[in-house]
Amino acid sequence: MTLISMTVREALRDAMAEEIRRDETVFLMGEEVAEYNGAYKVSQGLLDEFGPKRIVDTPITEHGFAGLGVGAAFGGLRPIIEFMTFNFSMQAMDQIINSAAKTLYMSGGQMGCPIVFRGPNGAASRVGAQHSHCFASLYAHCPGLKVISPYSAGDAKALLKAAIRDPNPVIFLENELLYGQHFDDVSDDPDHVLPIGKALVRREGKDVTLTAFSIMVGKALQAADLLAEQGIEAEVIDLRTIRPLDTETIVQSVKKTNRIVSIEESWPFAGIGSEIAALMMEQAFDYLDAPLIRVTGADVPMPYAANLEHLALPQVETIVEAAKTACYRTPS
Amino acid sequence: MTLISMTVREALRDAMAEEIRRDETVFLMGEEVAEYNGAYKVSQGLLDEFGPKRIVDTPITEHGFAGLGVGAAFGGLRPIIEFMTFNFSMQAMDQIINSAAKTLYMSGGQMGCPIVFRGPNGAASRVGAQHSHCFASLYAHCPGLKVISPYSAGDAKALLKAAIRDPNPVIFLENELLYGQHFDDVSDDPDHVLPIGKALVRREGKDVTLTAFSIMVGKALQAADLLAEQGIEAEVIDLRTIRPLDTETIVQSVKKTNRIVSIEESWPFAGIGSEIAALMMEQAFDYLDAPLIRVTGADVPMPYAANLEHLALPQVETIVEAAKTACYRTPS
Amino acid sequence: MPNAISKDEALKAYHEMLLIRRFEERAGQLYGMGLIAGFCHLYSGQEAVVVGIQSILKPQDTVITAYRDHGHMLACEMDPKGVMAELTGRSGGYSKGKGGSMHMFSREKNFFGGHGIVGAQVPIGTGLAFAHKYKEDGGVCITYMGDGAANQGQVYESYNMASLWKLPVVYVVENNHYGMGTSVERSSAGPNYYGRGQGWGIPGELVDGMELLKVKEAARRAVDYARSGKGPYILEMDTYRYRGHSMSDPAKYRSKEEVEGVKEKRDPIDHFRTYMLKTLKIPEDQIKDIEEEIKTVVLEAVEFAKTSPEPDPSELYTDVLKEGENV
Amino acid sequence: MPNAISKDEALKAYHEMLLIRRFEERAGQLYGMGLIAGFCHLYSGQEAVVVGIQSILKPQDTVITAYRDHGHMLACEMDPKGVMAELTGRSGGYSKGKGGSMHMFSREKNFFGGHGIVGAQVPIGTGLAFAHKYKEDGGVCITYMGDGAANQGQVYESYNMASLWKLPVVYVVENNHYGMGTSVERSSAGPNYYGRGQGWGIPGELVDGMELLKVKEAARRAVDYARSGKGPYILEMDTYRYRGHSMSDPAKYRSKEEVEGVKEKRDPIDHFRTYMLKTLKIPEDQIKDIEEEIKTVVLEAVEFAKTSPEPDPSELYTDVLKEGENV
Ligand SMILES: Cc1ncc(C[n+]2csc(CCOP(=O)(O)OP(=O)(O)O)c2C)c(N)n1
Ligand SMILES: Cc1ncc(C[n+]2csc(CCOP(=O)(O)OP(=O)(O)O)c2C)c(N)n1
Ligand SMILES: [Mg+2]
Ligand SMILES: [Mg+2]
Repeated sequence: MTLISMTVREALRDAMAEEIRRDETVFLMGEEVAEYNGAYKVSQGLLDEFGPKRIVDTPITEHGFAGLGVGAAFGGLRPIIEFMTFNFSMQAMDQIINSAAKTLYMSGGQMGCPIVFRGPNGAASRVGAQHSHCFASLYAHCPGLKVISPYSAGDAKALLKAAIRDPNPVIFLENELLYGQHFDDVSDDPDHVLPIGKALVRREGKDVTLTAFSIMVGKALQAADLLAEQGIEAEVIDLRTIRPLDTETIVQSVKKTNRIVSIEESWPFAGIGSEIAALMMEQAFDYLDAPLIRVTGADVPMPYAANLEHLALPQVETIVEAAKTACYRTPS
Repeated sequence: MTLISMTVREALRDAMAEEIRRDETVFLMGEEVAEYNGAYKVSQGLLDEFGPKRIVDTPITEHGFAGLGVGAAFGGLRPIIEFMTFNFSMQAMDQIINSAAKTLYMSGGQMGCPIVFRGPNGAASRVGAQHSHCFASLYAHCPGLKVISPYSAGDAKALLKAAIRDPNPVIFLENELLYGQHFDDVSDDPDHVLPIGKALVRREGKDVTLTAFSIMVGKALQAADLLAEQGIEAEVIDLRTIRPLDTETIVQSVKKTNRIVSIEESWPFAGIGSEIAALMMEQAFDYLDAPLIRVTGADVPMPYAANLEHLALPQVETIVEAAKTACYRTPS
Repeated sequence: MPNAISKDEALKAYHEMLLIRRFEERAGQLYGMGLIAGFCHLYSGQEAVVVGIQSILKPQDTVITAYRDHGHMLACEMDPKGVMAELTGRSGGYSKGKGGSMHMFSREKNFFGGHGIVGAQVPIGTGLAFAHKYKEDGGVCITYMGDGAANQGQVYESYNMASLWKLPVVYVVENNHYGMGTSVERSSAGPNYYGRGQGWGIPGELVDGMELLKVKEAARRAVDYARSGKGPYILEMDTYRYRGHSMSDPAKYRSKEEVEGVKEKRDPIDHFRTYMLKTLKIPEDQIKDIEEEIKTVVLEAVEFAKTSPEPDPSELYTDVLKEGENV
Repeated sequence: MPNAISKDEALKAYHEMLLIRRFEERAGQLYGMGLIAGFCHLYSGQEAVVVGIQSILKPQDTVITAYRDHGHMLACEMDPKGVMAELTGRSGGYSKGKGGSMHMFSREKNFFGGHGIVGAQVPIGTGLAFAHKYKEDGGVCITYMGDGAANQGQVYESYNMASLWKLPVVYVVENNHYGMGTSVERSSAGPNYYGRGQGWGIPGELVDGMELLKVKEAARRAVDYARSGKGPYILEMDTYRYRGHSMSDPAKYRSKEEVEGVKEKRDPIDHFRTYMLKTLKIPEDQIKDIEEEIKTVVLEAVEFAKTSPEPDPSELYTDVLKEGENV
């Protein structure tokens, strides 16, 4: 296995192409995924290679085609359902939660639903309140789902492949701003998949733990660089999977650092940071030398104006300040 | 103002009747609310008094009539939209969050949306996985909404009236199992409303704080009785409003008790207990003598079988044990 | 002119319809006794619909419906014991007691539920049809919905995709004239349901859902159409439910006369019994044998459902996720 | 035979159509310069639809549409400065810069947005119509949607309620033949959109949306119908968008010939200009005056949009909730 460099966009495309090639029950369905090659070009070239049976353009009816995907999964196929952005999954939520997530249980184990719902999640750039919603906490709240949100291209590829092979409904949250970003960590081995549910320590450190997922991992790493200059060694954990959350890795880190900052771009109330706070209470209370600090998006719908949008999202400096507070260093 | 005794069902009905009488822009809309007097008889008698203009039976199209309600609110009316149960609000979630909650912000303050979405939430009895979902954390995650979930009849009445008068979209989460329960705390004064966002200390105690909302308040109070027999004085806080959460009241209590157990019937991940854990980290860390303990529903879709359903929901004994653990008393 | 149905077929159909009727009566009793709880929706009165349609299906065909599903399961030849035991929430039930009346499935019998959210089964059924076409297995999916459900937006999103992609699906609107307490006149604009597919190029027809032979005939047309690759088809079945919406509904929104009128004049079972006697000349004894047999079957189901143990407490945490790679 | 439109009306309509065209050209430029960001959907080509309909409305009538909304706002006589400044995200914008291109509103002009979720405006518009009827204010709500949006389930849930309750709403399907890169043939089953209301008893008609006078005429029929208490009406407008779906769409799914063909043969503005000159005999000078005037108006809007300050940082936390009892 060699590691090669590519963008997250290409990695996701390759993941799908390899799995569609490998398993004839896998198909991709969504708005503009075929002839347009994806609204964000994630499915570039797939129609050409696999034809319209496997790469299916849909009408703009999320509720309907998400439900259709669930039925196809019950019927023995392995659909990948793309939401042009996850904002539109709100129209389809009933099918995702009530049909895809709960049916295995309601059927006493008979009715597996191997389906992946994927697409960009959270804020892009200047797209306003209805197009910037992060669904991590909402979906991760629900048993019966797995929720993945990768950062690097290599993880995106290996985890999307794992999601497609998984016998359960998986919510796969991408990030539009990461699509064009290059990473050197992509395996060219079509058999390489990563286990779902494992976090990754992206940077080791002894002074404070920073947890993040998706695009915020990049910001956390940048913050760690700046913190290092100020003598604080931050350990950066890329959660990668939100449900099931790799609590073990976080706890191990906190046992070492005794301090933790949770970073996410979404709203604070009942977010991923809230969950991590509860878990640390339960599993690392005696190791905490300071309370967990949450860095989150502002508790407001996303504003369009450039200056307000910047203020609404966690920035590297916010993370640096939070980490310093956690380390009881006076903020600059 | 005299306090009278009635069921939660009657209190909710009276709240609506009084507000519909008081303000001609208020109307009630939903499935079976008029001729059937409500699937759970909450709107008993309203059609008779107010006629079909004010009490409107809808087709079974939650997405459509929730959106219609939002439009009517934009158009100057004050709709009360009943979901037969909140489970069905999942079909309407896009209108609730993207249209009702976010529009005020997106319009720079121009477009208020005075609307109440109400109905039974969470588990009833033996209704299975698709009819037992608790939406407290999901809606409370979103700025632009207020989320209320009362326990007693008096609170139900006074807070529903406050919700109807509030200029913002309010999610009003009831509980079917409480509908038939009597309480002696209902004001007969049609001008009596309670402020949204204030918790209530339902029992004072010095040893441990129990927070709960809706039906779990009753279980927490029962647990407090049992705990008292064992020499533990629990303070029981009825949250009443989930968003905005009355953090102040919780923190005050924890400063006194130094121990806290959060109780909710829903799933643990990113639930209300998670949020309270994070808030305690941030605002009461130095007062905590023990980590917050979460008592939650089991992290599974709701099973139908009687024995499993019992196991899936927090019981009084679970709360007692959790409180004792928080007090470092050996569980029995 | 040969008869529209052979004697054997007739006996089978009668058996199934009566089984459903008697099963539901017992389910009602068990509910009254507190052995069944929560929601429980009986199918009594509508038997000819599902039995008629089921009679012309092939083994690869799939079936999906809403929560009023006991009749559909029995017509799919699922075991009455397993169905009844699910109603009582016991480990011998089709979902090990974890699903309940509204949530049962049988992969073996190609029965895909049992869905509690009004309308949700419609896109799912469309997806089953998508899978039939994708796998080229020659199957057709029969997707049932109520008159109330037929207003749900996802139905029309499904119609659109099914018609665009010529999916082998037959949509059956079981118009029993009420969605809970709301009559179709108060819930549904427009003249009918079978014509609502026209805007999407989907043919439809109205069928007397109380007459088994008419159901059968129409079902054949519809299923042939779908199977031949022409796309979806809509059957609106004019039918009636005898009981309240669910066990907790006293059904005061209908007059006694209305209900009794249907029972007297249009009962699908009585009607078909007379047809068997008069037209098919089946000896009454043979019919009575069936009636006796069904008594036994249903009693055994009840017995099983009462005695099957509750699920093991450990089952609380199973079946949330499937383990292992499933490829 | 008298002309279908007076000279004054014609000049006004021409003014509005051209204002939209020029406004959108400038918006495109500002986008290119990085002054507008995110999504920005131009209305060029479709001007006759909204201008024609708007011309027959009364002050109490309400309007709602999707994200391709600049034209609708200008036709509602919202201030081009406030619209352009919202596009640039400045405090002088209609939403103080917090909404952006897709999210603008004017209570004063009865314009209710500006909605980014495809189809969401349809039930909302139906609710505005509900409010008209409830308040008995004699108003009609014009609810616009695209051809892509017209497949959304909530549209048919809305049709059902609007027809059942005879709400004063006119649904306008702006069929510009593409929803992003997907042509109507690939997205929509059935012969047309205007006939899709039939199943719900709603009349509809197909209109040449490139001809202002035809739009006006049909709009009058539809609005009169709705205002008179007969219920909803559907107008399908055959129209075309000249630009890509949004500023980031190169629109390669259409041939250059197709686009140029429409521009040459069916351009609503050219066409109407000729009509003004030839049929109404309006002197060309008068038309040129309008053209000059619009240049100034649009330049002023651009200037305002460039110089209006960004919202104050404190605005981040305002307008999340409304304060106080609003009764
Ligand atoms: C989305 C949704 N809304 C409401 C309900 C509650 N509910 C259950 S059955 C029913 C009536 C459905 O009527 P119909 O579709 O005619 O079927 P029938 O019961 O007559 O078989 C309603 C309103 C639900 N389960 N799901
Ligand atoms: C529910 C939803 N799904 C997808 C999108 C992304 N999207 C925005 S516009 C659009 C195309 C809509 O086409 P149409 O309704 O024909 O309107 P037009 O753009 O042609 O005016 C899509 C798919 C969205 N905003 N909302
Ligand atoms: Mg019905
Ligand atoms: Mg279009």
